[in-house]
Amino acid sequence: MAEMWISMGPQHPMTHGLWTLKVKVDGETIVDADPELGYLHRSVEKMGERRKYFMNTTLTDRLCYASSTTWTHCYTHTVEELMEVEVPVRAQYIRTIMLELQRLASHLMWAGAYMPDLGHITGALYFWRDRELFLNLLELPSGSRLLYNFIRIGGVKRDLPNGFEEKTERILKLFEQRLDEYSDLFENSKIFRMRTDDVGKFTAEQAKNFGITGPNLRGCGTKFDLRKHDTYEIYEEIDWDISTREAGPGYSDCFSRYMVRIDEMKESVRIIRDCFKKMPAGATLASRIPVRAHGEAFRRTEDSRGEAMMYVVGDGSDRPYRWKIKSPMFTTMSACPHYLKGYKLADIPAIMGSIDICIGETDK
Amino acid sequence: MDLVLLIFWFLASLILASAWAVVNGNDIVHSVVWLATVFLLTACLFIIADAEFLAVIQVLVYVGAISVVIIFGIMLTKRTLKGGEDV
Amino acid sequence: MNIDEFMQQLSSSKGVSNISKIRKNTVKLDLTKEESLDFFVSIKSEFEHCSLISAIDNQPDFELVYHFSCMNQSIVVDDSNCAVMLEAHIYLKREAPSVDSIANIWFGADWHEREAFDLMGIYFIGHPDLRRVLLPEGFAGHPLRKDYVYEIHEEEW
Amino acid sequence: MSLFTACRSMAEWTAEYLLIPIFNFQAGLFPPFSNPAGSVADWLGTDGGLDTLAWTYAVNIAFMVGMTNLILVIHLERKIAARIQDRRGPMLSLRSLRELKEDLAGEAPTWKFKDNYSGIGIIQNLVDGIKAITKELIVPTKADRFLFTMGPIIFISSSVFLLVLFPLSDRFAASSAPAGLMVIMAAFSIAPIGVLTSGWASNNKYSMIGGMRSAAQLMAYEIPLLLSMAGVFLLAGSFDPVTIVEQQQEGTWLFGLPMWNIIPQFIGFIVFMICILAEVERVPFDLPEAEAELVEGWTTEYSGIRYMLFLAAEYIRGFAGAAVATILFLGGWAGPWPVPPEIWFLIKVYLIIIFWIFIRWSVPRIRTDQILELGWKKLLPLSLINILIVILMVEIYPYFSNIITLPEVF
Repeated sequence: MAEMWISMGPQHPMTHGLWTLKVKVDGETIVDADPELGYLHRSVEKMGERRKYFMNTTLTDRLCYASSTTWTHCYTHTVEELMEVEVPVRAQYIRTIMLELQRLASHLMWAGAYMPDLGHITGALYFWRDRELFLNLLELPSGSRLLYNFIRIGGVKRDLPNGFEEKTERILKLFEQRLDEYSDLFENSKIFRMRTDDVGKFTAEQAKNFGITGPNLRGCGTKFDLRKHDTYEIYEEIDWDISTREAGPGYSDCFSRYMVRIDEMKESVRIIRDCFKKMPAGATLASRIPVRAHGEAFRRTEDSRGEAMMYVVGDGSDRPYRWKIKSPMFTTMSACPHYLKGYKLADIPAIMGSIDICIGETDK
Repeated sequence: MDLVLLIFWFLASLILASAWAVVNGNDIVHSVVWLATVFLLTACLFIIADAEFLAVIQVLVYVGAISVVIIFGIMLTKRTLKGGEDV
Repeated sequence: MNIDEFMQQLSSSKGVSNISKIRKNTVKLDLTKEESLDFFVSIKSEFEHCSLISAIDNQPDFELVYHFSCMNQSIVVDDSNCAVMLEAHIYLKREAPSVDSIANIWFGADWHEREAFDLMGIYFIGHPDLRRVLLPEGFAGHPLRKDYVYEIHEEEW
Repeated sequence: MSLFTACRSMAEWTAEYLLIPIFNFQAGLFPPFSNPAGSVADWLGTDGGLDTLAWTYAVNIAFMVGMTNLILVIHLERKIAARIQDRRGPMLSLRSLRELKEDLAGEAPTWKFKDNYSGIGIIQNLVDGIKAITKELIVPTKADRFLFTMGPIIFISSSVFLLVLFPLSDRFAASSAPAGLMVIMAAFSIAPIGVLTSGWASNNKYSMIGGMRSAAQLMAYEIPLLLSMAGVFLLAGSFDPVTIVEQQQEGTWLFGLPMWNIIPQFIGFIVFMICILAEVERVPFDLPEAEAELVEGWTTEYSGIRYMLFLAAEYIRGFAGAAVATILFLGGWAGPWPVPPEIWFLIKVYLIIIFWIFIRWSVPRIRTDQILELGWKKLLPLSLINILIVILMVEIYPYFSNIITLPEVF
């Protein structure tokens, strides 16, 4: 049996969405790979040019179905810079809480999707069971469970409801206990380590060159997090650390990428607690929100999957002239032939799952 | 006619037919499956001859090893996926 | 190196004009199309991460905006740990929108260039594999151009 | 009274009062011609005819017991998996079906929710079977039609054949071949041909890789499996399940407990349990149908009742594997008196199956190269060490025991 091309996708359990990975295998060893996108392309950028600035939050909510708040926040943050809107401090705290809750939900969604990739169905149900807790929390202020549309230009939609802090604290306590419990089932499991150790390795230099950001880069031991290094909202006033892991000197494998996300969840819990402690009273929406904007603005935020960037150009009308979205997964997936090569066919889901693909944001 | 003899002739003719199919098969995997049939029917012959242990060993060793032959058949021969590209 | 020293250093590079600091950590500059490749090679050691390539249809001409980020703290903003960004603008004529590819310098720029080619129709010279990335093969036109005509395509997609 | 004597008396009764009168009546219908029905009636009256009838009954009873067990195993798997995963599992009951009909007909619900859906859910398996039967059987256009149909036949028939091969006790057995366990292993070893042919004939790359993985796995695990069984055969001096179980009752251990083979041959037991898991293709060794990368492996292109029978056949193989482990290492049907030996046997088999279910739902799947490495580099030497221990026990220990009288530990 000579080398052959196998097409994984667009309907395949490994893809976590709609894309095709064509792999060339020699027996079971991967020789070459060719990712193909476009099955979920919705031309968000073009649609955005036809809508008013505040209408586009509906589109950004739908960029990534697992992490919609972070994308809406990235957009509103850029447009606020373009329009020079001052966001009230309380709104910034509420935003931070919502962002971290969303990050927790997104990481739990990832962990739940990663376990079936390794053949561990029970893990999926455990992590998704915990995700429900955070979806309940996100539902309380925003009123919906998947696409929140809660962060608006100039602040947030409404103030947090009564009793939100107590409910959050209760759920966070439960969640921390469960994370400790899971460490036996996953991190200390021999077969889990066999599947993830020394698989899908890339060094920090390679990762930067490939354009890989976020938890995948921090899995190489690089201490780089935009919440600290290009800070926004009130992250610099909050007490938290960047979580990094490395599999060896300066490189990451699937296990270190897994552990970085678990650590990040613990950090998010810390951030949320600290936010509640320091949150002041006040307004939640800016008093003056312009409709038109002129100029250009570029902002980057730390999405659950890496650096989300948006570049908005306004020509003085009430619609963006050009709106460019940079999705972290777009560049990460482009490098997949490099970090897939040489591994076995069964490693493809393990590697592609560990970098946390989201096709909604990638295809835009 | 004796029942045992009847069964013997029946099995023997089946063995011969399968062996003919092994030789004249178009496809190597078809041939190998017919070969497995030959071995299985031979094991049945052994059972008729009251050599049960031999029959079991025949199945275990020869039929069990057929899958290896299939692998070699697939790996060492070039086959075109029907209506598609080369494998 | 402080960001102000870095701006001083940039001003001596060829093809660079209009250097300004638009945020405390972002340097904006204009580049000429001819000197762009040499300039990008020279900043590779500081800016090891190509963040974004956006193409803008400025009617009539095109504008390419490159964003690079410095992750290794070789350039700092005062005493904060803010990561520095470089924003380079290249203006292209509408008749021949082509520019040298940087996909061989930063691998991360590969798909950004493909996307700019796909949606805006800008040609990157020397790109290893310049084909459409989001739209299907054989799609007619480049939809993010302002003069793109909407029409219902009768093809199978 | 053994199963065969019971079946023999049943056969005598049915032959005398039911079958012979029927065949004689048929023979009397067309007197001018020599009618085969008459000779069949004559044959049924002979000893050989009654024996054949009795064997048919015995095989059918064993088969039915096996199939009933199959439903229980599938139900057990679903319920335990659900409990592990913090959910309830199937809870469909006959009452809920009736009230679903009322619901669909638009009638007012006459029930309370709690009372309605409180069944244990075992009819869910029957419902699934009915669903599978009613589905369309799809054959891919470019598949090899002959082998595509042959594959399931080989796989399912060789698996169902297993059901009548193992005895539930020394008296409840459909087959009593002296080479009993070797027949079981021979039947086990036919199935990979079915896997390979159906994987190859599907004309699908995923299916073919799944088939190849199955064959590679078979090659890596068949040898340690048989070698770990060889220790037991050496100790018992026989392939017969009855002899093996009786041999395990001979020695005693601490506090007069019977020394089952699991105690002297613990290494062999570990090797055998790992290998039989790989043989019946359960997690973590279900590489041929790894759904994460190979969609469904070699069963990708199958649909309807064929796919359902594949699943059922795998459970049958699992059940048979657990039964073999029980016979070889856990003392078979031996157990304290008030519980009948057949029930003891089923209890032990179900304990092993529950253990497998716990494994299945709490570990990930391992990789092809790792599974081969484990098989060739670790399990093969371990099984050889096990045989060495058994040889020492059989050959050297009696020599020493003549010199020093040890307390009866071994």
